[in-house]
Amino acid sequence: MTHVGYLIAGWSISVAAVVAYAGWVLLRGRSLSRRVPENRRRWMMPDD
Amino acid sequence: MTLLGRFPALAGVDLDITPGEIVLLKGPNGAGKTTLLRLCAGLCSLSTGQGWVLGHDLNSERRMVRRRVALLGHRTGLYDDLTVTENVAFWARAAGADSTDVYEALERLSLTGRLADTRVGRLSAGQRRRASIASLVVRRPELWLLDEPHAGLDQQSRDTVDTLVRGAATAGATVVLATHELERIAVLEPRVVSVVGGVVRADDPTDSQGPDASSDAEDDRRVS
Amino acid sequence: MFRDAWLIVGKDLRIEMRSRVGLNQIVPFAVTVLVLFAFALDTDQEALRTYAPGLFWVTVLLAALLAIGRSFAVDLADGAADRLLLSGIDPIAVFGGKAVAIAVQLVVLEVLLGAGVVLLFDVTVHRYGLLVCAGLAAAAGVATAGTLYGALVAGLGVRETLLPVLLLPVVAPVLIGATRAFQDAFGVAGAEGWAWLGLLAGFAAIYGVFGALSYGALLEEA
Amino acid sequence: MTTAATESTGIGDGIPATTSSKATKVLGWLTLAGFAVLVALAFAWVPEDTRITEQGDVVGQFDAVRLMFVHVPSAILAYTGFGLTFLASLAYLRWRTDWWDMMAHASAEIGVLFGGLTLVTGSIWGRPTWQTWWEWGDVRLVTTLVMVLVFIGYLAVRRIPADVAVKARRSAVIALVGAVNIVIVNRSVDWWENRTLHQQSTLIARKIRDETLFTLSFSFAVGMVLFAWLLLHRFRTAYLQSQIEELEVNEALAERRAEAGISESPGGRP
Repeated sequence: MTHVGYLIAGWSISVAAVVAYAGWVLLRGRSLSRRVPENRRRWMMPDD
Repeated sequence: MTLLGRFPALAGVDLDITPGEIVLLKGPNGAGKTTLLRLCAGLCSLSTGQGWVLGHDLNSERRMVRRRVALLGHRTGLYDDLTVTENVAFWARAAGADSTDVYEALERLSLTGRLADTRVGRLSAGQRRRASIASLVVRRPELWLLDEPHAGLDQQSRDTVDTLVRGAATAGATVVLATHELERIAVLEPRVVSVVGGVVRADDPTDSQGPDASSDAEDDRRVS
Repeated sequence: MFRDAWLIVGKDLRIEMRSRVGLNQIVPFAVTVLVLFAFALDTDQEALRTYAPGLFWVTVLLAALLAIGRSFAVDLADGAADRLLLSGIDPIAVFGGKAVAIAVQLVVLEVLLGAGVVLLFDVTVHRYGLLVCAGLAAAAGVATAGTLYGALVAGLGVRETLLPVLLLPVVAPVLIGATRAFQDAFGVAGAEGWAWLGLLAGFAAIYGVFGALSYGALLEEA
Repeated sequence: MTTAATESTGIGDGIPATTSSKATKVLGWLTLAGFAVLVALAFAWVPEDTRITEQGDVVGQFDAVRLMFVHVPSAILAYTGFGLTFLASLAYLRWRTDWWDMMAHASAEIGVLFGGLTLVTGSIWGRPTWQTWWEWGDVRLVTTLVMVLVFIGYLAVRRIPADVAVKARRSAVIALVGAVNIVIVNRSVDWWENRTLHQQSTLIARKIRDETLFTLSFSFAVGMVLFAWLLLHRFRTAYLQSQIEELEVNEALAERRAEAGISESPGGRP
């Protein structure tokens, strides 16, 4: 296989960036969720 | 309700003002007097509730309100690098007034002679305030909104402000002012309205609306 | 409406003439940038001549940021911006007036800087007509886009840093077009100068229309 | 991290404090599974990109072609994000609802993320293929760079503490101007260098192997699912933020009323 270094760099940077961003959004969503009463979080209502 | 950022500056307003009235807003600093005046000028928006100024809806016709009122705030609204005459002439022409109005206004606020050709940046606080008032007089407003018009002024300029208020009222304009100089204004027999904690209530028991008419979510502000 | 626009033009230009901020600060800044470019390119007269058009326009853009910021700072300094809202002047007239005033200042700056480039970088002008037209069109483009973005960031508190971030990517086409047109006018590269002039004029027209249409919505608030 | 709460199904044991829902969980697992398949396809199934010229030389991208499966979907997601921001901003200016404002914000952020990744992966691909990290003569590259810069500025405006409505309106105008600007930049850069290194529409113009084509399409699909998952979570975060701001306003309002000496209940008087 040629260009192994480039392949590893390209794929891992992409995965790392998306995972980091997703993690940041999820964690922020979690900490914000705790401060908002349940009835204002519509998507978590059981019958949604 | 009117929000300043996330801070509710006004939390309940229930006020009716009839044309030609002089209304004195009384209350501690930070109570919402400035916001109420800016609201009446069409410079703030209502977050909830309704209001009318000079027959225009504050939610949808603020542009109509703006051109018919004069707001004297803490800032002069003048350009430091222009002379008094240039400043007054600029605002006069912006309002469609002509040069005779400019000289008349300068005369009324005793801004004649050398003073008229001085750059605003070189004037004293009192002179700047007078120049600011002159640039409002030329607009012939139907509603005057004066925020602390006496603050930081010398004796002569204070007298000028009183004369202006009296003159405006005699000419049929409505005047709403917030000031700490209660005894100066008392001779004009204004209607006193108290502003506390963002809630505005008329102290005068002869007010047309009873206290029940006010509700939390509604601003009801009429100047017809 | 035209009367109101001219009123704003006259007011802004008179303030600039009185305060001399442009002459005492912005022009010296721009000339300093030109001198720094010469230092950066290591006294290579040939390189300076080749790159003079690009260096000239980068300098103009940097100076334009200051002029645009200044134009809005003057209104915000002592509450005149609120007065403009209360005056009932049509927002389109305010936009047009401010843009024309900024464009006039930019043209003056271009003339002074152009003289600087001819003297310092040793360029010779081959096509005067193209030079003048491109200079005017680019000034109009930067002024219209700048007035729109100046109003967008006015009163947001951090406008000094925000304006460059927003405006510079947007005026990149002006830099490309004006540089190409000047390369042709200076005879340093065989670009199709008049075609680039079309791009500059189109840019100014698009931002002129866009600014005029959206200015009302931007000023509506407080 | 409190992982226990999110792993549960969310029904019956109270409402967990997350931005997840049934829909996002499905999308999330789909993304992970799709990504695993994509890796397998990209590295095990797709053959290296080679051609033999008339002179008998072997040319092509070789294994660097496998970078396409992150680069191309990134570019598509970036443009999807910015396109959505443009539409949401238009919709905001038309209807003035917070929903569209939050949608514009969420999609712009995701657009910038993938726009940045497009530039980085493009650079990494360009080095072995074009022998350069950056090629100014390529229109798409330069356009994408300017577009990402414009939307970084957009996000900077969104981060300024200011009145919600003021910020929403100004951001919307910036997004509209930014989108129009993309077209102008694209045209001017095209004329600027009347040549382009980029493969003109790779999918049609040149012969492309079936395996590569299929994997590229598959990577678009995975990318779109990932986009939807990110957008839902990001949008809900923005929504929570606005809810918290509203709660704070209500609190401050109650305080303000207490200051004035009236009770909290509507119509009530001391």
